[in-house]
Parts: sequence; structure tokens; C-alpha cells
Amino acid sequence: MSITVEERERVVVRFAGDSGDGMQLTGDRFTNATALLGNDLATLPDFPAEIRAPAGTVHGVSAFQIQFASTDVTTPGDHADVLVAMNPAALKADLSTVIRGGTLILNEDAFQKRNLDKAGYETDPRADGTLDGYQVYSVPMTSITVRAVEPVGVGKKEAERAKNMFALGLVSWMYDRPTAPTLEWLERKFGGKPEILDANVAAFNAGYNFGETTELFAHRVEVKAAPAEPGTYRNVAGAQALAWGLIAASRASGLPLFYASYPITPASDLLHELSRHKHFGVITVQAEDEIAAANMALGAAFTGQLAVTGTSGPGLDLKEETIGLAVITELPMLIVDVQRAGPSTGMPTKTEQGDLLAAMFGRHGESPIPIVSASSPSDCFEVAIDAARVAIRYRTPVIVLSDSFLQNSSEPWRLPDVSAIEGIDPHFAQPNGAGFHPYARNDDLARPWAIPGTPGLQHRIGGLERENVTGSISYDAENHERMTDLRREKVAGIAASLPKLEVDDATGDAELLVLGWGSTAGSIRAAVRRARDDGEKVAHAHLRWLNPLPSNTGDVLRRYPRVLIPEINEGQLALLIRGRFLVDARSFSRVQGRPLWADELDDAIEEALRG
Amino acid sequence: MSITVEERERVVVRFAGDSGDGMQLTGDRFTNATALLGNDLATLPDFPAEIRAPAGTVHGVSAFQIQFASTDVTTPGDHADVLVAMNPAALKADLSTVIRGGTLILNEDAFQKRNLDKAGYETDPRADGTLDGYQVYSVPMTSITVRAVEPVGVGKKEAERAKNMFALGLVSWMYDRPTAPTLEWLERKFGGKPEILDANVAAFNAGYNFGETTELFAHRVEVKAAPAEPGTYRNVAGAQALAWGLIAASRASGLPLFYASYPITPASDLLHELSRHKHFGVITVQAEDEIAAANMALGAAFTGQLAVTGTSGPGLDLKEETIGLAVITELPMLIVDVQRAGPSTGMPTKTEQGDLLAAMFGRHGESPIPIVSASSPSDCFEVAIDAARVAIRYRTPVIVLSDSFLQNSSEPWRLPDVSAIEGIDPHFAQPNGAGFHPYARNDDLARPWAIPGTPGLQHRIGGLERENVTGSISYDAENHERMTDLRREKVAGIAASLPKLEVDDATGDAELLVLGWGSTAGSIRAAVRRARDDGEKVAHAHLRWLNPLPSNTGDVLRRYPRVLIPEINEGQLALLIRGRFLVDARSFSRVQGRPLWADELDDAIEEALRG
Amino acid sequence: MADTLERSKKDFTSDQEPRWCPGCGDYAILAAVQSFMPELGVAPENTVFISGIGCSGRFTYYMDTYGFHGIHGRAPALATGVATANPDLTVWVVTGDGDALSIGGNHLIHALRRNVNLKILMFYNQIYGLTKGQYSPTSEVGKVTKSTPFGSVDRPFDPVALALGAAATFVARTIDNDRKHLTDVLRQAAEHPGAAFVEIYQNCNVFNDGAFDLLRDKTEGPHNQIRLVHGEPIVFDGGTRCVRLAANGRLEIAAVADTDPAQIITHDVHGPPSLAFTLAHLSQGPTEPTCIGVFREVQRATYGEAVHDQIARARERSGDGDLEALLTGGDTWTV
Amino acid sequence: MADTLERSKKDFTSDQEPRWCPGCGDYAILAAVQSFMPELGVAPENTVFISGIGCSGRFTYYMDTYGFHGIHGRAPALATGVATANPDLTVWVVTGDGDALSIGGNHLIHALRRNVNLKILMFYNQIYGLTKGQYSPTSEVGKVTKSTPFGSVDRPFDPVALALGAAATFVARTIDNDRKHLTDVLRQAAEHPGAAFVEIYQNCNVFNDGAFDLLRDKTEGPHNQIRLVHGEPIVFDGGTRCVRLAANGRLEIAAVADTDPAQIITHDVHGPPSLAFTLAHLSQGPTEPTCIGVFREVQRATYGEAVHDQIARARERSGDGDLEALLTGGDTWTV
Ligand SMILES: Cc1ncc(C[n+]2csc(CCOP(=O)(O)OP(=O)(O)O)c2C)c(N)n1
Ligand SMILES: Cc1ncc(C[n+]2csc(CCOP(=O)(O)OP(=O)(O)O)c2C)c(N)n1
Ligand code: SF4
Ligand code: SF4
Ligand SMILES: [Mg+2]
Ligand SMILES: [Mg+2]
Repeated sequence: MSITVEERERVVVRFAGDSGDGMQLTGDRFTNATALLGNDLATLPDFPAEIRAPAGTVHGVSAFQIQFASTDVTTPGDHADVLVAMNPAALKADLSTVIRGGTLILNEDAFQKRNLDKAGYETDPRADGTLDGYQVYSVPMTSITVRAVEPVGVGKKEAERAKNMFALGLVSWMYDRPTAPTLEWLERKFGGKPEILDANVAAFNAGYNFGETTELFAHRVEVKAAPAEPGTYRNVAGAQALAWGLIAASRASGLPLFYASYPITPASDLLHELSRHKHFGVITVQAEDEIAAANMALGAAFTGQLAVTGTSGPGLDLKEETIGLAVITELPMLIVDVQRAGPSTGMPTKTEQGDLLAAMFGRHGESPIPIVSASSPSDCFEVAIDAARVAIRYRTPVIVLSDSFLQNSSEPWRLPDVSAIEGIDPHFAQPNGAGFHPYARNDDLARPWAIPGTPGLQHRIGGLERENVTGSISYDAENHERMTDLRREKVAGIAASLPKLEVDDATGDAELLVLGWGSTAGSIRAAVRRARDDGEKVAHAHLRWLNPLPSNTGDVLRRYPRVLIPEINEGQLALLIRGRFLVDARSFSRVQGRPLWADELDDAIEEALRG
Repeated sequence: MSITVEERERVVVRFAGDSGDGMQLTGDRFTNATALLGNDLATLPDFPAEIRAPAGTVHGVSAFQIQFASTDVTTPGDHADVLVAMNPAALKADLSTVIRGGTLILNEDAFQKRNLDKAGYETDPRADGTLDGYQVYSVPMTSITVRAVEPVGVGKKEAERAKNMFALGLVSWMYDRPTAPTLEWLERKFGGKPEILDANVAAFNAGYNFGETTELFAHRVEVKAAPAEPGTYRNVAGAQALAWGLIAASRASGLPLFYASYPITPASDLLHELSRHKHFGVITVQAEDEIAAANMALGAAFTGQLAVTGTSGPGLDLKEETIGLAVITELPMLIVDVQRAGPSTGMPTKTEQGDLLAAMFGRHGESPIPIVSASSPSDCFEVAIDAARVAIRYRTPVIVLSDSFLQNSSEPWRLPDVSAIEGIDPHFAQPNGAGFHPYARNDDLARPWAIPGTPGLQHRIGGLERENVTGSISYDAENHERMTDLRREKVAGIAASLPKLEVDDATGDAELLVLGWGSTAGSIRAAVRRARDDGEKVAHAHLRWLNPLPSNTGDVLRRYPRVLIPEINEGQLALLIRGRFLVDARSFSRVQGRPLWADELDDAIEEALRG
Repeated sequence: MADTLERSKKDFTSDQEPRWCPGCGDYAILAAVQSFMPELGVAPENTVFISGIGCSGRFTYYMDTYGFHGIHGRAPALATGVATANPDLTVWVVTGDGDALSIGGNHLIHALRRNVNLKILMFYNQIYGLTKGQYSPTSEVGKVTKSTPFGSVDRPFDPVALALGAAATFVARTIDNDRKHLTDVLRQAAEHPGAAFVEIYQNCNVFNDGAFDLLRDKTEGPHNQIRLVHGEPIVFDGGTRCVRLAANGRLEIAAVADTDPAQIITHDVHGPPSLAFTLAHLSQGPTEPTCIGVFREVQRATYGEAVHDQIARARERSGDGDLEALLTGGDTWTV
Repeated sequence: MADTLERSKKDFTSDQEPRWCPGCGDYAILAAVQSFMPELGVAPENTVFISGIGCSGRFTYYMDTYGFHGIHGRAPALATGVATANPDLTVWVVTGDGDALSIGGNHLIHALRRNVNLKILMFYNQIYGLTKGQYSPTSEVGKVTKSTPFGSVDRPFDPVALALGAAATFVARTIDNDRKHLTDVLRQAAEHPGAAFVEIYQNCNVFNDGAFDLLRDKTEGPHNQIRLVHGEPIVFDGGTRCVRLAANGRLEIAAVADTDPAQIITHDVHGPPSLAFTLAHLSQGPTEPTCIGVFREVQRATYGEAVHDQIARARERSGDGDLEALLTGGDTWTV
């Protein structure tokens, strides 16, 4: 039987196994090879909530999903075309993610009674009809791996642990991925442990050869490289891009980066990543709690550093009082909120966009703050720089909204020319002989940033209301109103320096505007494209700055007879848009702890168009 | 010269002096006599920010304002008809509060160079034209008091300290207030110290007689008793009424009252008041901070008590994470937020309505919570009971919004029949032999309240997302969405048990609806009345519950061509109303750390009608 | 609220399957606690377990008692509410070293100061487990973790010393894998009326494996555990070493052979907390000989008792509160 | 960052008029600090005062240095940010007993543990002044205040003991009205490299007048102040009383006349913190003879130093960071 090659535009593969099975690593390597091949792609790791749940249980399943294509990829895919399941639990947990008719590659060795029991299968799903309608390939991955690795002479346990490389080899063969990058990577990683290296290489090759030599698979799939702008690319996850963006902002402004944080899923990776780059002069402080972290950052801001504190929802709640202090003291500072599913502890490993209103309004009193959000993993880089630029220019704290999905998923990124990143002048106040007025404002309504160490500019700031210009404590009624207005106007005025809201409206006469923000960009883009392919007139605009809104937002909204706002919350942006512009925007809300699926948006768009 | 008596419908008197001058006490006593005389009234103490600022300085001025009338009184008065100023600083601080042509009663003895300097007067305002257009009475209060007290034989300092009683006596004479209540009160207060008693009585009488015998004052003013519904009345401040309402709710529900709080202006008085009533079984805990206080209350709620925590804005920020925990664990609990001027530390002694959106949205994730607000000092009593009733019935935390103005000001209160207060059945879960499901819901969507000590109902709750019905931890996508919806629907569903929004629309065809919430009720009512007196068609509706809104809110709003929403913030309710109902409600915003004035509302109403 | 019903471990075991990493020290602690509970004679329904966030925080779910899994760091405050509202309940707090000493440090020291009737079990693994391995305020200086790839630079707390500094009335230390010692300490903690702080050395085999080997190890342990017993001279290492008085009132570890028996310190859990504090600073635990057992036990009114006494006295003085009298107290008038 | 310019009190005095109550102990402390500052040789622009909320919090406004009046309880964290970001600054923290020990307790103990280079002045008046008189976690049991009309029921912290429990490297106590002693302690605190915790007995004449009379009073004071001096025997009350060794390593106050001189303890600020801790528990201060002066002083790397050292070492190892190299590190491909 000869093996045919089928060309496909896009494929979604999902690797699923036990926490200990190394699925994230497998996914990473597959992603890497795919990126090097030139496909566009997007990935989504799906961690279990437990650190290491008992092996073989459904709640211990760890998965990694990748969509890659010869055209533009905007999401990791709603559903998988192929699921690699290393054990019954993985099958149980993730079968529902696979399209009907999709391919299942199962590790046959793991389908014994004990594992079926642990996964909660009463009968073998391979035999009881559960898998009817799927293309099932049962491959004894463990035993082949053990046999292949035997010559290397490592112990049985080590040999078995290499089975993920077998799976990787097999899938690499199926999709005709280059093997060199993986082999090189293994070399780098296990160079110091030749036995382990050999075992992994043997397993990988065994997997690849298994595809090549057995007649199990009737065809391979080829996904051609996607057209891409010329440039140097890498694959990047949101957490990395955000960390690097902060470092870039530090370089652009000449201000040392000071990052204070208290660990919390899914924001901890930012702390981890930044703490590795001390040679950039990055100070990272693991604070005793989120309140301390925010205060430390604010203290560092006072000294003239690029101060950042990062957290997730529960930590945002705790930081609010301190953010209010940053608002009234008008100091530049970034607060990164990597949103996760709430309320309360909620589902810490799952994604959500539930913190927008808490970012807007989570502090007592009138406490306006700029808010910016990232729309894709690589976009986090730019967003970090933009946020720093606004914070420094306007002397204001800025909240950066990311989410669990963005932080963990990855995509190819065309590397920016770092020498072209525009400088950010901190414009520290300089002594000029005359009296110093810490609340004298410039045209941006920003006040001077006079840092300790500067002779003659000693001054005192704090949380009590200030007299404008002089900065003295003031209980004066009119001054309070003036300051309240000024704080609002200053933030509103930022819009003047922001890009206008761009609308992707192919024909210019769309009947529906889909307005989004944050990590839903990819899903919305995919859905809007499909709707257009179906002949619908649909436009898409995606907000980066949520406060202030781009100056043309009202105009854009009023240009369309219908507006749909999809969010992974219960309509938070929708409330703001409706309240501000009195536009009857319809909210599409899906709060399931996962990214929006393009196909559920298809329906929502359809309804909005007809509704 | 004979003294004429002028009858007036309403008068606003303001007592102002040094922090040490006893102005609050003077005001209290005047209020008491006024209440006993049967006037309607409202009061407003105005404390300095400092504990005891240096004597004689403007920032050490303490004032007390009262409006009393023979008709309905709704506010302490925008401006004073009469200012009693015990020293130049008091005049300097408060002259602007007096209407043009108003009366100034000055303590002549205090107007020496030193005091003028301290007050920041370069020349004597009595001589330099500053007081042109006012009716000025310069009375040597200190020296007359010292002379009057001489026979008692107390030291000079004690004698001088009694000058506030002189002022009280004089003003009591001017407005024909009964003297007996004051004399009796002095007797009760100083019974144990006969010399001090005699000194105060002598000073009070001297003041009264000074009015009677000197020819300085050409006329007295009489303000007749106001018509009032039959009943027993007392004067009550918001803090008291709220404390007593909580005690009443405790009695009505049979649940012990547990109040945990961390002191903060202006919420501390609630802690002070409740801690005095231990014989009601009230537990008060002064916690180490606001987070602890909220957690302690939540712990007490878990045990089946009526758990309450109180604070002001900065403390609300800190409690938000714990409130989120109360939301997801669906336990009854009250959070009282006595708002003050923000952001941050702001102006701690000044009032504001700046926390509405923080109450609505201050927590990460979708975390809906009922919010209720009080509209007058005495209304706090009912509000506390209503809040407890909703919290217990629906198993939900409830935020009670009060503010600095409400807590400190007072008004006559027709005492409710305590035996008629409807009981609140906590409906604790009882063992029924069958398995217990902590998240099984009743028709209100409320879950069972199973308290420790109940055999067979052991269960575990917490901040992780729960499976509906069973309450097991769940990471299931659909369950999360279902629970998110349920939490929202439960809170929304409370509207069914709440009174509809009532509109005060005299003619039924008003062209403008003025919609308010909280402590602005009195000012709005006064302004709306005046507008009607001027022939305008204006309606007034006042929201008590801000979440959920009364079920007919949309209908009411749509009935009027124009809607005006006055708030002591920058349009927080306005945003909610606009966003929810797409009604072009106009916001009137005045953020000056003080109650709204009816006369500034006059203009706003005028504008809204024409605009 | 003890009674005399017969109960077994099963009565305290919920139907939830524990989900810690295989090999985690938490399993041993859970088993010890579940087995110990029947001995207390307190019904499951009168027992409340309260925990914060962390691997340790899951403990609550495995006990078939009332349970509240609070938010990070706030368990002592949540538990203070429970124990103060209803002093008839037996309230246990389970917390981690990050939960208790990092974000929750303030609530812990205040609960101890107030002497709230809580039995606080702090799982001391010198790491953040649940968030996958950052250092903790109890990690040793130089600790390499995800958040400190070049080693931590800040000195850790000694939780026993901190608790003593916070005026705790009961302070003890024990080890996850020594069931007998652990149970013995639990018993004494349970008997103590007031706040009992129990530090449990707990092995996190995923992120900080072996941190306590010197003390946990079956062969090393006996040499390095200084087992404190009230009223007995402090000797260890098979009777070869002791704690003795040195110059200027200081204490030191010495060989028994070289020591005048009169100089050997007798352990005393009562009196001023100074002795306990000194013992806590004898060495850099857990990497040197380390004291385990009860450091301190003194009796003071518990917070809950004092609060309810005050209410009882107010009622004796003024009778049970009368709402009508409250409202009409002060000046009223009738129309 | 000391220099040799001549400065005077005026250089550290801002144009804001202090607004404490007349007679408040804060005035004396302010005057002492302003007078002492020139001695340090640090320019006002290199000096930062950071405070929390409370009467004490206003201190910041009266110093003509850089100043940050933070929110309640968070001054140590805010100051940690300042001192860690820029170790060249001299950073002072002014806080109250409520600010530092109630809401801010956690930040305080962590700043001490980390040995952040902060000079922390805690105004100990055993009351909440600014909020008009509620009890504080340092008020004695039974304290009648607005929030405890029937007396408080919870035992207070001893701040010195708490600081020692938190591994503080410098702990001292002094008194508002003893300018010489106060200045002397400030000097030692300033010289200490690292976190210095100074408790200052401060009279709040409005809400807690006379709390420290036994020690502040010109005639009572000398009898009751146990003045600690490193290296000297601990005697007081005009040489008539002393601190001596008692049974089982305990210390006690005794008459010198009844004491073998060899038994008198010599004050030692170094070594394990046990001696300092014992001295903190000699009595129920401030209503019995009470130790004042420096309890403890030991040297450890400061947090700021250690953080910047780590950066310097990373730069030595890897050179100054190169953004381009960072982005292109790992697998890239070119289209
Ligand atoms: C407010 C908040 N901040 C941070 C977190 C993230 N978090 C959860 S557990 C934990 C630390 C756990 O360490 P420890 O208390 O030592 O428990 P262990 O897992 O080691 O048992 C952290 C930082 C959170 N859940 N909530
Ligand atoms: C978050 C927050 N909670 C409460 C307060 C109210 N508050 C201000 S100062 C203070 C306590 C002051 O006591 P202390 O620290 O002893 O200072 P003192 O006034 O006695 O100098 C409190 C409770 C606040 N400002 N912010
Ligand atoms: S991470 Fe460590 S502490 Fe947590 S369950 Fe696993 S082994 Fe136990
Ligand atoms: S209240 Fe007390 S501490 Fe505050 S300023 Fe007045 S006297 Fe000083
Ligand atoms: Mg831990
Ligand atoms: Mg104090």
C-alpha cells in the first residue's frame, strides 16, 4: 500500500496525557518544528488544576493544542482534528474537543483495566461504541518505545518515559515536520546525559519510522508554509512577550525595571521570566503579598524607576487601595492583571475576561486609570511598551489586562527591529532655582516627576487630597472638585495620543460591527472572516485601550446599524459602551473558562445580523 | 425699645468655633430643644480634619449647622441665616456659608490681634468692610460669661469654657427655644460636679438674659412647631439609626449580631455605638485590619450569626477579595460602607457618593452583589433591616451604602413600633436523613444555610468554583457558566421581593424626572419642590436598592422625556442607568466633599428642563 | 464540647479522594489527623476545619467535618470569626508556610496574640507548592527556585520564634512522618485552651524534596532531633548531647560528657517565653540539631471566652437588651 | 551617601506648620529628629521620609526631605520599594502602633526579616490617635476606649518581642521626652546598616495621657528605666537594682545588695537574640521597670545590597543585557 499525501490548509492537533507524560514539552517541540517549517500557528496549553494529580486520573490530564496552517492562523482552534491520547484518562477528558470524524491516536499499552478504571471508564471505549465515527489508531507506544530504547541500556522507567518522543516522532511523520530541529534540541538539552539523549532520540526515531514503515496510516498530511512578511521570526508565548516588552520599555526609557509581585497563577510566569534577566538591571522582588508588591512598585516609581507589579484577579482586588494611591499621587506605574476565571478563587488555571470593570472601577472614590489590553501573545510586547509610554508621559498608573489564555498560548512573532523602538523620555523635573510645585501641570495635565536625589526638589506627596499646583494638603471644596475633574480629564486626554480605532470592514458597508477587546481577537477575526466568506457584511474592530477609548469610538459605533460585543464575561465592555454612547450594543457572553470558539461566534454573528 | 417677634417658616443656624469650644455639644443641645419644641429639623456637624489643631486656626474650626422649620425639613440647609462665630477663625472659615444679609453673632472678646493673625486676617474684618451687608452683632461672650460665672467660684479657665453655654442661651432666646431641656440636661451631665454645673447654668442664663435685657436685638424669631404625624419622636443620627437597625434585625431574625470592623472615619461610630450594646448579645470585634474584619464576619456568618462588617472607602477596597468569597460561598453577610471623599485617603472627614461602582464592580470576575442605600439619617434603621432580610433570605452578602453626611447628621424620627417589625426566618438547614447538598437551590435560587453544630450536615465550602447542587469543586466549563448565570440571576431575582420604584410626580405629567440615590434625597426633594412651586413639572424618584434595581425602573425612566441624575460623584448611577436602559439620562455631578445644595440643583433642574 | 460516643477515623474522613502529589508529606499528616480525631470525643459536626490557599489548603475537603476553604492567607481571621461567634465549636486551621507567614502573617500573629481558641497546623515545607515552586519566607537564603533563579537573598522567618514574639500561648513543632510524635503534639495542642501553633515539617517531594532529611530520616533523625519534654533535662542524640547554660545566661549545645549536670537546662513550657525562644535559636533548623515538641504552653483566657463573658456580664448588669427601651432612651417627645 | 557639608535643623524643616494637638509627644520627637539630621551628613535630597496613616503619619510633611505619606499600614512596603530601587537613599519610616502593628504588622515583620535598610520609628502611644481614641493592639488588657467601653479583652503585642521574633537586626526603645536618649538611639539606628526598629514611647495627651508616666516622669523615670548599654552590667535605679541570672537559665530583677556580682548579666546586643528577648519580657512595660536603649544589633547584608549585588554579578557573568540577543535567543527562522 502506498502512502498518499493529502494537502490541507489547516490542522489542529491536540496532545493529551498524564501530568507526568511530558505533553507540554511534546507540544512545544512540535510547535517549534512547525514554526520553522513556516506555518502560521497558535497554541494553547491546558494544564490540570492539580500539581500532580494521581497518575491516570482525569483531573491529572495535561494537554497541548496547536493549530497550524498555510494561511493566517488566529486561534489554537475550537476543536482538534487529531487527538493523541497517551492514556484512557486523556481520551476521556479530551474526546469532546475532537471534531466528529476526527483522528484519535491512542497509546494502546495504557488501555488496561486499571487505567480504564482510574479514568472512570466502565468498559473499554475502544470497544463499546464510544469511538464510533472517529478514525481510531491504537498504537502500542510504550512497548515499542521500550523495545527501541533497549539498546541504549537505560532502565525500564527511563525507557518508558521516552514514549512522548515516540508520539512526537509519529505525529511529526504524519504532518511531515522536519526532524532536525527536534534532534538538535534533544542534543542541547541532554548533551550532558548521553544515555538519556540516546533514549529520547531512539524513541523519536522509532515514532517517525513507525509512521513510515507500518501500513497503519494511509496518508500523510502536508500543510504548506504560510505566506509571511519577510523578517526573522520566533515562536513566543504571551508571558515571555510581556516580560520582554517591559525590558524593552526599560531600555527605551533608560529607567531600570523594577518588578514586584506575589506569585499567583497565571501571572507567576512573568515573575519567573523577569527574574532570569538580572543582567538587564531588572530588579524582581517576591513580596509578602500583593499589597506589599503594589506598594513596593509605587515606592520604586517614586525613585524614578519603571515600576511594575503583576498579578491575577484576587491580587488585583488586594492592590486596588494602593492603585488609588498611585492615582492620587500621579506616579507612573504599571499594574499587570493576568485574568483568570472568577469570582473568588474560581478556576485558577482557566481563562476569563472578568476583570475589566474591576480595573475601571475597583477603587473607592473617583479614581480614573488608563487600561490597555493585549490581543495576542506577541502583541503583549507592544502593549507593555505602549503602557509604559503612557504611564511615563502622563504620570499615571496604567492597568495592563492580559489573561491566562494569552499568557500561556504562543504564536510566531516577527521580531521587531529593537533599534527602531521609539525612546521614552522620562523628563525628570530639574531644579530651576524657583520654587518647586509638585502639582504644576503641563499641557498633558501631567505633573513633574521629581525624584529623590535631586537637590532642591524635596517635596511630600501622599493619599490626602492635594491642592493643585502646590501639592499642599487641601480640604478646599472647589479644589477637590477641580482635582477630581483634572484626574478624569488627564486620563481622558490620553486619547489624543492614541491611534484611532481601526475597523476591518472589507466592503465598507457592513451591517454589523463586532467589537472586541483582549484575547478574543483571534476568535473574532476567524468568525468574521467566515461570515464574510458566507457573504455576510460584517466588520470587526478591536479595542486595545479600554480607558480612554479611542477618540473615534463613538463615530465608529454609530456607523453600524448593529453592534455585537463578544466577551468572556457577562458583558462588561458592553455596559461601558452602552452607557457611554447609548448604542444598543448586544453582548455575546460565554463564561466557560476557555477562549471563545470561532464557531460559537458564527452563530452569534448570524443571530445579530438577523435579530 | 420693645422687642418684636417675627414669625418665620424656616431658619438655618450655624455654630462655629474652635475644636475646643464645644460647638458640637452646643449644636446638639440646641437641636434637642428645637426637636422638643416640635420643629422639623436636620443637622450637619462639620468636623475639622485634625484632632485638635492649634487653637484659633482656621483648620481647627468645628461647626454645627441646623435647619429647623414649621414645615417639612429635608436638608440641614444650603446656607446659614445666622452664624455664631466664637473667634475670627470661625468667621473666616464659615462666612461663605452665610446668606448675604444674614446675621453674624461674633464673640467680640476673641477678636484681638493675635486671634486675627492666627485666622489669617490682616485687618479686622469687622472694620474693613468684609462684613458689609451682613447684620453683625458683636457680643463680648467670654467676658460676660466670666462675670456671670464669678459667683460660682470656679477658676478662670473653667469659667471661660462655659462661653458656649452663653452662646446657646443667647440663640435660645433669639429663637424662643424652651430652656428647661437644656437645664435638665446640664443637671444630668454635671450632677456630680456641682461647681461645673452651676457655672454652665449661670452662663446659659446669662446668654438668655443678655438677649432679653440688652437692646441689641430688635426682634426675636418664632418658628412654630411643624405638623407631624402622631407618634413618639426622637432625634437620631445616621450612625445610631444604622446600629439600632442592625440590632433590630438581629432581634427579628433571632440571630446574634456579630460586628467586626477596623476603625476608620466616618464608619467608626458604628463600632462605637454597637460596642455599647453588649446586653443585646452583640459581639463587636476590633479586627487587625479590614481584610480580617471581613473574614471574621464571614466566619461568623458560616456559624449562623447575623454577620456585619463596616468600613469606609479605603477599607472597602481591602475587603473586596473577601466579599468575592462571600459571593461564591453564598453566605448572608452585610458590608456597610460609609462613604467619604476619595480617591485614596482623600478628605476623610468629607462626604461623597464615590463608591457605588466600586460596590458594584470592585471584585475581579463576575461577582454580583445586592446594594442598598439609605436616604436619610433615620432611614438607616429600615435599611439595615431590609439589608439583613435580603441577605438571609437569598444567602448573599449585601453592601449597605451610607455616607459621612448621613452618619453624622440627624433628624427627628418617629419611632417605629418595634413589635411590628416582621420576623426574618433564617431557615437553617435541618438534617433530613437524605444526603445533604449545600448548593441545592430553592425558588429564590438560595442555597441551604447549614450551620456547624448541626449533625449530619457537615460540608465544605470555599472560593473554588462549585458544582451546582452538590457543591463539589468543579472545573467543568458548562457548570462554571451555569453558576455564573445563577449568581447573577439570584441577585437579579431579588427585585421580585422589593417594592417598586415610587415616583413623586404631583401632576403625573412631569417633563423631567430627577432620579437620585442615597443621602441626596433631602436636597433633591427640596429642589424639586421649589421647582414645582415655580410652576415646573418635575418628578422625583429615589432609589433605595441599586442592585438589583426595582423591577419597574425601566418603565419609570421611559415615562419621562428627560431624566436628571444628581450625584456627589462623577455620574456613577448615571452610567449604570444609561448602560442598562439606554436612556439619555443627564448627570449632575458636584464633588466638593459636601452634601448637594438644593439651590445648585435648582439650576440643574432648570437647565435640564430647557436643555 | 466533648462527648463519650465511640467514633473511628472513618467518621472524620470525607468522600473526596485526596489530590496531592504521590509521596507528598500531606498524606501522612492527613492520616494522622483523621486517626487522632476520634480520641478527642468531639463530634464531626462540632468540628470545623478552616484552611487557606496552598496544597495544604485542600486538607479541609478530606475531613468529614464542617469546613471552609478560605482565600489565601486569611484562614486565621476566618477562623477567629467562627471561634468567636460560637466558642462551642472545635476549630482547626490548616495552613502552609506561605499562606501563614507570607500573605497571612498579620492574621496569624494577631490570632496568637488574642489567644483565639484555634488549633493551627502549619505545614512547613519551605516552598510554595501549589503555585509550582517559588521560594517561601521560610526558605533558606540562597534558595534557587523559579522566582529566584540566582538564589534568594532574604533571610527566612523562624516560625516558632515569630509565634513566641507574638505572645503565643502554645507553640510546638513536629514532623510529618513521625506519626507518634505528631499525634502526641496534636493531643497537647487540642488540650490547650487557646491558640495552639503547631509547625509541621512537611516534605514537598516535588519542589523541595529532602529539606528535612536530617530530622525525618530514620537513621539521621535520632541524632538531630532535640525532643523537648516539659520538666525533663534537655538531652538528645541518645543521651550524648545536651543543652546547657553558658556564659552570661546564654545556652549552648554541648556533649553531656563535658557538662556538669547542674548546668543542663530543664525544659519548662511555662513561665516567660524566653526559654522557648532561646531553644528556637539554638541552631539553624532543620539543617542542624533542632528542637521538636512543645516549646511553650501557658494558660490565658481565650478570646472567645472573654468576649462572651463580657456579654454575660453586661446582661447581668442591664438585663437582656430591650429594643424598645434602646430606641426611647434619651430625649423623646410625643405628638 | 554622607557628605561633609554643614547643615542645620532648618535644612530639614519644611514650611508646614505641625498640626498635632498641643502637648502631643510627637512635637518632641519631631524636634529631636530635625535637630539630629544634620549630624548624619546626608543631604535632605538624599533623605526620604515615608509614613503611614495616623497622627504619626503627618511627620513626613514637616521634614524638608523627600516624603511619601502612604496609606494605612503599608509604609514599610512602600519604603522597601524606595530603598531597594535606590540603595543610595537614606530612608526613614515613621509609623504609629496601630499603623505598624495592626494593619501593617505583616509588612513590618517582613521588612525586618529582609533587613531592608530602613530606620523605622514607631510612635508607641498605645492608642489610635487619628481616629479619635480606639484601643490599639498595644493597649493593655482592660483598656476602656470608644470601641471597648467595657474594656479590651485581648492581650497586646510587645513590639520589641515581635521585632525580635521577626529576626530584626536592630531593635531599640526610647522615650519622646528624653531628647538625649532619643537622639542617642537615633544615632545608633542610623549607623546600623539594615532595618532598625525603634519603638518610641510617645504620650498622646488627648486619648491616653500619662501612659508612660512611670518612665517619662522626671522623678519616677530614673527608678524605672533599665538603661541598656552594650558590654555593661545591667543595673538601674541608681545602681541599687540589677538583672541577674536565676534558676534554669532564667533572668530576674533583684536588688544589687542581694546579688553575687558574677550573677549580674552583662548587656550584649550581638549573638543570638535570646538575651534581648528575655530582657523584653522582664516586666510588663511600661507599668513596671522597663528596658530602654538598644536591645539588639547584629550585622547582615541588607536587602538592597544583596539585590544589587546579584544584578552586578549577573552583569559580570553575562554582560549588560542585550535586547536583540534576548529576542533572538532560542529558535528563530527567517522568511
Ligand atoms: C490573593 C492570592 N494571592 C496569591 C495566590 C496564589 N497562591 C496560592 S497558594 C500560594 C502559596 C502556597 O504556598 P504555601 O502556603 O506554602 O502552601 P503549599 O502549597 O506549600 O502547601 C500562592 C502564592 C492566591 N491564591 N491568592
Ligand atoms: C485602610 C484604612 N483603614 C483605616 C484607616 C483609619 N485609620 C487612620 S489612622 C488609624 C490608626 C492610627 O493609630 P496609630 O497608628 O497608633 O497612630 P496614631 O494616630 O496613634 O499616631 C486608623 C485606624 C485608614 N486611614 N485606612
Ligand atoms: S507540590 Fe509539594 S506540597 Fe504540593 S502536593 Fe505536591 S508534593 Fe505536596
Ligand atoms: S490625638 Fe494624641 S497622638 Fe494624635 S496629635 Fe493628638 S495628642 Fe498626639
Ligand atoms: Mg509551603
Ligand atoms: Mg497610636
